[in-house]
Amino acid sequence: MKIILNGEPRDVAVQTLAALVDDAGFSERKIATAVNGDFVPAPARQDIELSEGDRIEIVSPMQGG
Amino acid sequence: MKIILNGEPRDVAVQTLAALVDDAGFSERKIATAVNGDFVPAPARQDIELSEGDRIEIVSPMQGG
Amino acid sequence: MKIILNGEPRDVAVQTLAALVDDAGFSERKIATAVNGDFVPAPARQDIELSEGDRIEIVSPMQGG
Amino acid sequence: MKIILNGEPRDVAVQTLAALVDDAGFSERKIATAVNGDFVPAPARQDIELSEGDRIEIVSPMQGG
Amino acid sequence: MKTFYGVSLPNPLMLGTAQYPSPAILAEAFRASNASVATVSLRREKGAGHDFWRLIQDLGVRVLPNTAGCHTVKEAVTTAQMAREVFETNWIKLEVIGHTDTLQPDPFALVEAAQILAEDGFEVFPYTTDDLVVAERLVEAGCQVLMPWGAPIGSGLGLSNVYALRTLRAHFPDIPLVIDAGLGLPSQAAAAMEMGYDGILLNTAVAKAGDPPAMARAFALAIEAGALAHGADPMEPRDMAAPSTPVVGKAWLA
Amino acid sequence: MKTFYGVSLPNPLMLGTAQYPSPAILAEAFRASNASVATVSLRREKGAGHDFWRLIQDLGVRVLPNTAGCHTVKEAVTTAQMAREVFETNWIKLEVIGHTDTLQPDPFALVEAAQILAEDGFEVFPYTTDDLVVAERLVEAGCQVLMPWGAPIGSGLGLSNVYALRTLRAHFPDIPLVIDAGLGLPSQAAAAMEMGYDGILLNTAVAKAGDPPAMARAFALAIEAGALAHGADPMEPRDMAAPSTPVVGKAWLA
Amino acid sequence: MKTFYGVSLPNPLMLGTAQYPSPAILAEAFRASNASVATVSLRREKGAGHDFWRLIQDLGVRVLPNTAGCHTVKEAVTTAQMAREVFETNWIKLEVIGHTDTLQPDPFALVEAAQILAEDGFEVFPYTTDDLVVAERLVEAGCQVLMPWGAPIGSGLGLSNVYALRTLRAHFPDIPLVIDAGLGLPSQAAAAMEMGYDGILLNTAVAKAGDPPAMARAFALAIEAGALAHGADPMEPRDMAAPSTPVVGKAWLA
Amino acid sequence: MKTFYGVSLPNPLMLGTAQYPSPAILAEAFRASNASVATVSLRREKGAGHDFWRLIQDLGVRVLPNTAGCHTVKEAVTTAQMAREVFETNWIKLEVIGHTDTLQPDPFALVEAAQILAEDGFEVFPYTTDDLVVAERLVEAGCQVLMPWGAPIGSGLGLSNVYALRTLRAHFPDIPLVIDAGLGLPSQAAAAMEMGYDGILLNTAVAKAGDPPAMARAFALAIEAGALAHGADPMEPRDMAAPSTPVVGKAWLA
Repeated sequence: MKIILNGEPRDVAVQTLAALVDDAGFSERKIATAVNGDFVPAPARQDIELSEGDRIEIVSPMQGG
Repeated sequence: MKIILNGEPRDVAVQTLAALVDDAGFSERKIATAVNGDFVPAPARQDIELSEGDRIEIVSPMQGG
Repeated sequence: MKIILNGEPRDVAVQTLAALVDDAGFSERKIATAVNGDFVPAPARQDIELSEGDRIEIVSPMQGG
Repeated sequence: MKIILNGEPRDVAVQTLAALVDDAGFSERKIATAVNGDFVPAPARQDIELSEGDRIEIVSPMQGG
Repeated sequence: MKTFYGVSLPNPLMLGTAQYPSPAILAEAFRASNASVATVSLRREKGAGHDFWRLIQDLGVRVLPNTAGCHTVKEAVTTAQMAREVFETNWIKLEVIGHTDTLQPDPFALVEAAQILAEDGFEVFPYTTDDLVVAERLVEAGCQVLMPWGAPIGSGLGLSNVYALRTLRAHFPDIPLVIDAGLGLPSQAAAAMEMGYDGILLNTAVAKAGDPPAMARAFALAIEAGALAHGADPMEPRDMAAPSTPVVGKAWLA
Repeated sequence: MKTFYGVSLPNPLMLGTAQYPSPAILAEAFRASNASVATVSLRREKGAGHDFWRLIQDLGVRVLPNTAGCHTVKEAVTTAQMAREVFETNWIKLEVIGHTDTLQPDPFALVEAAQILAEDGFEVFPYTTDDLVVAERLVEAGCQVLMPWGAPIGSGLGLSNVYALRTLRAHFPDIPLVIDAGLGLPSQAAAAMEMGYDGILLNTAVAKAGDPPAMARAFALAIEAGALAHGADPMEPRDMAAPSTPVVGKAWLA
Repeated sequence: MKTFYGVSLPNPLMLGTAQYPSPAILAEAFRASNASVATVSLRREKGAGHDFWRLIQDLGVRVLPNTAGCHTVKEAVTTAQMAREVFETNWIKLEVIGHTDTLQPDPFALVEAAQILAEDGFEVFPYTTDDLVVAERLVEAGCQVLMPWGAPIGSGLGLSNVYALRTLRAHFPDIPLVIDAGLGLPSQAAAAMEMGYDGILLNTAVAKAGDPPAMARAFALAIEAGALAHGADPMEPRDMAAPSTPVVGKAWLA
Repeated sequence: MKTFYGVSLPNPLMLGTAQYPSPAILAEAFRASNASVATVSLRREKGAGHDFWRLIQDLGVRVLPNTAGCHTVKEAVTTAQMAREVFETNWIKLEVIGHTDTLQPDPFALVEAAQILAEDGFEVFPYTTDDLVVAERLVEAGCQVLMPWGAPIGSGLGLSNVYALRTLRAHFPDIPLVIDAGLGLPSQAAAAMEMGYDGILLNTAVAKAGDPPAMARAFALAIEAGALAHGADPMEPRDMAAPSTPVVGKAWLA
């Protein structure tokens, strides 16, 4: 299934957002997620089924002013 | 019937806004009218029936910055 | 002999500036002296003969900005 | 005789400042003169004998702010 | 030269009509300054309206009615509608006051009212702040003129935020920009025009001067001066001095 | 109105004659501005002097010769003497430069030269700083006009020290004060006149503008505006706003 | 002393974490200044997030996540929600950019987003303009802190509109006010604190200085100085001079 | 770091000793600020001199006697000679007042007196204007420190002519420059130090504050801040904004 992860097209096998985070190796990381512009809290990730063309954002702490 | 004309309570016999303007002697004057905060164009004044407690404003040109 | 000490007329019996300083009870004080607008160093005071009308200034430390 | 006219060395035959002004073709011009830094009024030019090394300045109106 | 809703004004000075010592002095101030626009208001008729209107008509200038004192969208819109009928013009100086101490515009109500009036066929002259984003909203709402304040109405403080005013000018090269309110001295009006502003709206600084006609004329001259200077491509300021009189050819008089 | 050594000038603008793109543009700048005084200098005759002098005479204005570029009392005095003979006027704009980077006056040499020249019958227009004590010395030396700088010559920075310029004005109510040098924009000239100054002497800001005649006229208008405003008793600026349009009689449209 | 949503900060300096030459220098800047708050952001995870977070935690300061770069209400709200989860704080520095050139806030979107976030339990630190009416709306929306800009982000221009900033202070005596963005020098921060401001938020001026830790400390000292001065009841400035050294008792030495 | 006649001061703040509510508060102000120099004067002995001197000695700071109130060269020279004997120091703050309203220095008498005193072995700290040429004369006369005023003594107006003060700094890179008089707020002192000045001399702004010790400390901190900033190579201000938070990696949340 084709999705867009952090702005880049990806072909993924996983079904849920949680699985995607695992798959991307971020499960241990300090991150937050959004799907198609909506925030998805960590506990809810496993209930989110990915669909073709979803825009997934996985963000982490960065410098800021 | 009791109305409020330009902020002052008035007891009037007239039925319409047009009649009130006449009655107040403003018919020849350069004025505009509003009833309860809504603009009433000159032509429409005769169709406006006054009711108890109406707030009538009759305004004319004045200094401005 | 009449002199002016710190702006006030004084009638003094002493002959020298040193004596005047003593007489005024300033000998132990932290002061400096001038006669008729000229500085007189401490050691020289005893050699300075006072004359009628001399303007003597005896100054000491004061607040300053 | 060698002089300096307006900053440039000149070898001249004339004796007086007046003659120099003529010689330079300035007699009709709106000019003023100085010799060795001192102003020489027009009438006095004929009385000024030039000497070896004199610094002559002949100036005229120019733009100014 | 830019036009105000298709009208080109012979003189970029817009002058208020309030607070003058007398109607005669008001009229004289307009004559002395050749102001091209007079701002007026609507107030409860007490009999004086007629004569005042005659006076204004005799000035032979364009009339720009205002919504002064309105604090809500509804008040401003109704006032604008009444003004259009009385003054027979689509021009409206839209004021929606957001704060009584500063008499500053309420950006939110201002944009909303501007939208309603523009859709209703008004030609809106919004009295606004120097905020670039608010200005963009007003243009989107249909305003073809912007009137940022220089400082609070009647304060005479001049141009409080030159940086913001420059920014506005840079972002709206084609929209007529008028400094409305806050000026106290002609030099401030000249400075605004030197920055490329297209007009100045004044009242208190003229009406409250000791000699209103003289002050009105002073502002008119300063505005013309500033506009001329803006068009004449001024020199760049620089930190070092540079002689004006030529150095070459200086006599050696040591 | 104050006079300059007994001469009242129809226009408080004094204009320099250097750095213009062409003699024609110089002449046009004078016509456009009605400047009443032209500053000129003396330089080594190379043939151009005659035509330039003809040009200046055709302007029909008063001539104010300067001692530009002089760094010593002697240079300045000799130059002044030559200028008096050539230009047939007792007026002299006395410049004694104290520093090459700022072209600022040397207060010491300036006062000394002013004294010598005043005793010799000159009518001295001293180019000075905004220093009050130096100004007093110049007046004691016989100067009946003072010309403090606004900023370094040719910098276009405007009025660097408004406080000092105000102080000068306050202490010399009866002496004509002219801002000489440093202005870049008409609004700065207007501000000086609003402070009560009696004239403005300019060169670079006009000559180096893209359109010198337009800029000359802009300065002339701004100067007139500032003078008018000064005489018209301006309002006092205040921190709080105050409505210009009357509040009484406002309709209740809630 | 005012609190920020119930938290009293030991030091009124809030420091950004971006643009430093190195993480070590960033850490040193915090140590040197004792800044009490660090602003941070969220960006797409590329692996660096973890180490950066460790670094910030080691600073031992409060974290204030921002919504930098968001141009819409939705972007800002979603970013705030993600930030709350990652940084485990209800604090959010709410930025909704209205214009790319000035990076100024969009007052309309800002108020809307502030309302949504406040209702959702966030403690909003809004990056806003110096507009009084917008400030009132933010307070009505639930903001208990206001952060007006001094000048555009990263410009280093200082306090562009001192008048407006004073007005804000006067109208919100009990709300903590923080100058956010635009400062370039410590003297500007001191001036803001002298006006009674409660804090300063900085980044570029420190990170882009030649010596960021020294500049960070300089700002911290200036902020402390300004706060002390505000509390110490400064003298009123006056136009006339007044001798500090007593005149009485001066010797007569003529 | 520059020395003052070979003496390096631990703290660039020089504090006056006049106008305090009480001697105790004076002492507290010195303790709170760690000022390194105390200015003092000489007045006709009326008995108070001894205790005052004891108080000053207990401060454990360097003493800088002044010639305050002197209007002539002779008065100033005699006062300096008396001061050297009483205070046992070659340091003298040379004031020769040129005008009673502004208390500004008399440049002519100042240079003359400086020359006499320098030749007599004094180490002269001249209270001067911001005039570059006068400053050069003072250096030629033997002054190895310059103390230009910021504004008139006791006015609290701050730095009236930043341009001139920058020029002085640029022309005397190796001479210690101290702002003497006219400051009212710490931010002004910080700004002077940011320009590269080497010290600040104050009295009224501290002594007349509601809380002199707090204000003294505020100035000391601001001075340290300004000096640090000057050494830390500040960013250049710019007209356009620039994001501090990185743009790259921002999530797409539309």
